[in-house]
Amino acid sequence: MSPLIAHTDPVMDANLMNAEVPPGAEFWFGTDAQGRDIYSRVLYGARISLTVGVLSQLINTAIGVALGMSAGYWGGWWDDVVSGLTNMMLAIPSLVFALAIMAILSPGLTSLLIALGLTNWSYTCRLARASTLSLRNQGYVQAARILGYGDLRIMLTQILPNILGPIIVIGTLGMGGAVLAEAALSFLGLGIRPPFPSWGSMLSDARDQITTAPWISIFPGLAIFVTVLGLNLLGDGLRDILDPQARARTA
Amino acid sequence: MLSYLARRLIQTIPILLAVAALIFILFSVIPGSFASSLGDDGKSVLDAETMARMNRELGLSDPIYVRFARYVGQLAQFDLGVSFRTRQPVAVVIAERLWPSAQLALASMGFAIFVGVPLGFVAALRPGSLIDTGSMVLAVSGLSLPKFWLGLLLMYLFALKLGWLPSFGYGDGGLKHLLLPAVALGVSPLALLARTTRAAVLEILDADFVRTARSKGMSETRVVRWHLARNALVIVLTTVGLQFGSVIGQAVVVEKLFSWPGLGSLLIDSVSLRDLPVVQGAILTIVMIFLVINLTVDALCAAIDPRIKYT
Amino acid sequence: MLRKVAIVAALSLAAFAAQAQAQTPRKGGTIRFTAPYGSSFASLDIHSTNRTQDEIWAKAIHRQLYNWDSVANKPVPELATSVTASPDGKVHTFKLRQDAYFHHGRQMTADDVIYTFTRMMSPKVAYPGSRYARGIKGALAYQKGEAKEIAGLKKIDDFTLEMTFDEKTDPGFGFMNSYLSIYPADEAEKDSFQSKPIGLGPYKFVEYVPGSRMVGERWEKFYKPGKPYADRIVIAIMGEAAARDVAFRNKEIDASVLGPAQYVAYKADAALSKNLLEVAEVFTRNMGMNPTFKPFADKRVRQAINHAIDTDLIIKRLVKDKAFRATSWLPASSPAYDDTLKPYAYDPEKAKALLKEAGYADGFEFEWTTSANESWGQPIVEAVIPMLAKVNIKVKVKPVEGTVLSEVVRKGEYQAYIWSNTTGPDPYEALKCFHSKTPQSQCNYVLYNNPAVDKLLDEANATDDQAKRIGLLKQVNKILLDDAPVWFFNYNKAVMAYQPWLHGLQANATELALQYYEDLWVDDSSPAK
Amino acid sequence: MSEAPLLSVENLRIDLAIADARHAAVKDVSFAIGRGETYGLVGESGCGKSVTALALIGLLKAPMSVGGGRVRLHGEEIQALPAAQMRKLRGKKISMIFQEPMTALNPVSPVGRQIAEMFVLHEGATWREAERRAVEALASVRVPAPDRRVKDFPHQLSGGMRQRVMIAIALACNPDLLLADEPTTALDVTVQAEILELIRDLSAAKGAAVLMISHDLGLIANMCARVGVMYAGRLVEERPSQEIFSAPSHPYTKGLVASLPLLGDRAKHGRQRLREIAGVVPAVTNFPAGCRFNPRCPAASDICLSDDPAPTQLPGGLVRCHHHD
Repeated sequence: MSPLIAHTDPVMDANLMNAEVPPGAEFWFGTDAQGRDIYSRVLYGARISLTVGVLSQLINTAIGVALGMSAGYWGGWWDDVVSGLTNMMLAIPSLVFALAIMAILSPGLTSLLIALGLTNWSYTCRLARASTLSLRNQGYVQAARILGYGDLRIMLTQILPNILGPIIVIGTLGMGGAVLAEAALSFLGLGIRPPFPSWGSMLSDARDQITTAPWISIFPGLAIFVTVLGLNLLGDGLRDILDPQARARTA
Repeated sequence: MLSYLARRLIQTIPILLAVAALIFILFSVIPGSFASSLGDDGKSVLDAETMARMNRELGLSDPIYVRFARYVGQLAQFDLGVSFRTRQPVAVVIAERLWPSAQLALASMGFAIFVGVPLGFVAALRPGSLIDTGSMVLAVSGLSLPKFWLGLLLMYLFALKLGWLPSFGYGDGGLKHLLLPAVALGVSPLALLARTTRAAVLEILDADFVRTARSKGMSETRVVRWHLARNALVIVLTTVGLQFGSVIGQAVVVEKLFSWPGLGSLLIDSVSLRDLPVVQGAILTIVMIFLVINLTVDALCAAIDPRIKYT
Repeated sequence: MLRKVAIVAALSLAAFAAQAQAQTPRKGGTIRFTAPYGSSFASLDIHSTNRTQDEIWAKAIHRQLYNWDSVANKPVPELATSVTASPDGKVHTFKLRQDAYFHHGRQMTADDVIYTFTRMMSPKVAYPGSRYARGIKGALAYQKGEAKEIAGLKKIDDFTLEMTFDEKTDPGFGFMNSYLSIYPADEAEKDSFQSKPIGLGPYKFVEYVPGSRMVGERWEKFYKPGKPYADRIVIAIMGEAAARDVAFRNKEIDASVLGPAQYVAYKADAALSKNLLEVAEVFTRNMGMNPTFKPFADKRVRQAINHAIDTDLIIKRLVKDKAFRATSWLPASSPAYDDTLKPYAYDPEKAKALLKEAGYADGFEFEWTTSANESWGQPIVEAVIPMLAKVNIKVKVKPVEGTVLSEVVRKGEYQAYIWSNTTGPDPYEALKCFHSKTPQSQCNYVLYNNPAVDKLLDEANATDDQAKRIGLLKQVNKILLDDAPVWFFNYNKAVMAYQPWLHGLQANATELALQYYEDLWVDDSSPAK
Repeated sequence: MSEAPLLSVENLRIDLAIADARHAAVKDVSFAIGRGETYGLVGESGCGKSVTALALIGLLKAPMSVGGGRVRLHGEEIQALPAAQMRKLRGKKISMIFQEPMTALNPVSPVGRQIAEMFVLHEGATWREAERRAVEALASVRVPAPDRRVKDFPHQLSGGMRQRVMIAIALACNPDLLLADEPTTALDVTVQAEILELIRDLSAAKGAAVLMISHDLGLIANMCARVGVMYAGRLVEERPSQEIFSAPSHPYTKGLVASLPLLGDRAKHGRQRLREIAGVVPAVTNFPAGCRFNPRCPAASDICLSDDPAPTQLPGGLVRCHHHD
């Protein structure tokens, strides 16, 4: 979509003679220090920032649900192991963890997905485990067990659909977090592979021009704000739709 | 109670060991070394021979399993090793950062709690009101502004434009220097706390016992004071614990920006200088603090909510 | 153009000196300096770190045998009153100062100097300074444990020291480095020394808040009478340029090193522009090209790259004129700088022709390793990418941290890198990096190998005739330009903004952030107590 | 009835606001309760019984609200009282017992304190005095060792004990009217009888009238002098309890009665749900035209599908049916 609505190429259409042009008719959002159209870069940046946000959060959710649900369902030593892992991941400063992974794998989209996708699943895991625990002894789950369903089938068909609501909410909130984490990594020099733009890297690149050319940072900043706001509202909306209690309240 | 605490403390040992192993492996395969960092500004020059000697001296030329065995051996004796760069014991290097870190964490969490929790309360009691919407927007701003960005804005506003506060530094460790970094760091836990509190209060407002309280002829303020606050506190405390623990690790960017002498900036500097013993020690310390804080929170919750038992 | 800039710089320096003379330095007050290269000091044991960031504090606390004279542009004896060299240049006799006192009150003697150089060669610890101490006769034997002391260090009397080197040596360039500071023999072995350094410098260590600041107070027995002027010095650690900008505008710091973005802003500001100190430093920013990567083995390709990049445009628009166009390896401030050299003209057509000749008409792709540095890192690479794309050369960027950059470059694990390299003050040392015998891990990062250059360098090293030496080095510099082992980007222009009440700054070409604290003073308009 | 009844409800209407539409969840409900009388309200879940009780005590929450009608207590209208005055009535004049004694009590507050609050709120007692009286109140609901139990938290008590605490709270300030919303539904069969007995005895002793709400017709029959039957937000029949069992008039009541095990068999069979009437109560948004019971009514005719029946006076009561007996 971006190539269609963007004016110019966000990387190659750099014209240093047009550096730091304020917003106007030709450049709607102005240009950056390299003379690149910020409007185009914000559009392209959306692709990377949203990919990072959505995909890394999907990975987190998958890991968190798989670990949390199995731990809650099976209990025992596996539960202990997962709880330990969860506590560990909660406790390790995730930014430093991500930084180390980025340094090892060297910056880029895949590395970002790994760095951010492997480090933020603990909340989801905790939630999935707690919800599974409360469902494990429900009648319909026990009925399924009596019917001879396999553990995996029970988890996937009986438990998963019933714990998904709050997990999706956490997931949407985490997407905003991932967009910001990418910005922080860019600030520390290990974000997305330049020269391709992400909102975070645009923002961190522009920090020295905050007084001389504020528009360079305002627009990616606004993009992040609107996105996180949207994701939060989406999360709230999903909670209202998916939370059985909230549904009962309105019915 | 005591045996519960003791058991919980013992449970942290495998976690600490796992963290130690994970960090050790990560920072063993990471490219770059302390010696190469001594020539990284393009100005200073470290000659090849000294570099090689330095790697030998620091034990970096040994195979990874030898180094790991040595490291675990040290840990078993509660020895975090010696910093590559200052050649002081890691424990000493970390100790001098603890108090500033604690100050920053306490101040930012204090700010988050004393603003976020009441905000969440008010928003929940008047859902859909201006305050509710306002606090939601504020919360989202807090969650969507990168910290370095927010820090810079605060500096411009409160130091440069208004001249109320110094823009950077530790000063004598007083409130004046603490305020701006604490706010920059506290805004995102504030946002989370406000949202969690709001959700918790809304849920409790729907609880049967609140209806009971009302059926007794209680005014809304008394309902909140006598029945709601304590119940909400449990949920809020758990969030506070999780945030408190992670705020120390998240302080990296803010400490760098404000020249604050905390663990975060120590950690990030040690990462960029590849001072591995300090990196490992600092992370272990942060993890330990996190675990202890959460243990404390659990104990507090148990004290507040009689349903929670020490199991 | 370069000449003009040099003249302007000289003029501003002259004006500066005039201003300094016009006023009598005030005694007292606090100097609030900044350390801009990172968010902490590496160590309080200056022997163990050679980072510029640490030299900034060391200049307040410590002193070395030599110091850089920023006016004469050469190293001069500092802790010695005289240095006499034997005719073969191997034996140097130091007459030491008799008025230098360590901060714990004891007078410095030859024993302290011997202790310092012996420590440098410690068999157990690898110190960066061993690079220069290694040349002392018997130093290596001591390091290997074959001798109990270094044979080449001989104490004649308390204030006379004889130092014998294995080869002809001019020790000044090496011994002026802060990481060869003279330590008090009786204190330096104590554990407390690691946290409370004791030196000979103008300021006495008071406190260090790690990651935040170092504070020193006037050392009353400093060996220069009447100096230092200020009562206290506070060196704030401020790695973030944007934060430094706020602090400076808010008058919380007295001096700030500026990056390109701020340089423009400060120049445009009526008040701030009055107090800018600019100096051409001795660093050359360049893109190294690895000859083991096939296209870069061809000189025509390397030249094509130099032609394809509009270097002047990048310097003007992106670096905001905070640099001088590089015309070869040696910078404008170097004594062997050749102002007749013409840089590669921006000529994409010629670049295409050269590429075609070399067999790369359709271009090629290479991986460019870069740090995030704003002046010689990622932003520059981003500006170059579209320019190279116009001659069909594609670039894949590999961003790394500083320490990784320095590692991969030394190991040769790169196709191209962009870095800033010290190219002074000694032009021979700078050019020796292109001697084929210099290993890649040392500083021949681009594996340069040209017998003609080797020969010229050997000759330059052998001669005692300074003029001849300079002439030979100029030839090397010219060959390098033609061979284009790197993309010659720019020579750094360092800019420091200072508050109107701060006086006595010097245009130190080796590194502007390294100031002579004993000469600095603040007048009473300073808001600091 | 020459004297004004303790409580009279006239044409009560309760609205449910969904989007912009207002649906009458409860409509045209009228009944009266005399002093000390025990009145039963019966019907399946979703009939509007609990909502009616909540409306009486003024605790309807959005999207529910009182849409019309009058509620009089001691002859004075209370349905439109300002919040502050309504609050003074609650607990003091009208109090309520809820279905789930576990969730109806604050889990993090000792039960003694939750009782004591009543004395502090309505009688201006000091906390110390209130705590002392809480022990008495607990004793009066036959909780053993009340001086120790007051310090217990709800989760430390059994379901029956908790409901006793609820009763102690509700009757603490000698209210004129006690609303008991399915007070025994969540309890074990064995304690149900005890709790009912307790409610009956104490309310009699304190002279409180009781509005007993239940889906269990058998329970109502034992407790109440008069019974109202609700269906889909309407009071479809109101009779003295003897009559309603011997000669139910409305087809719905008939169904309820038919589904009961014989009186006296209750103890043997335990509680019975009203499963035997085919179909379910329609949703508020989906009430049928005409008589609301018509989809499930065995006697439904054309008029039932088109016309909403008006109430018909019967000896000692009324019925709302085109085809009543």
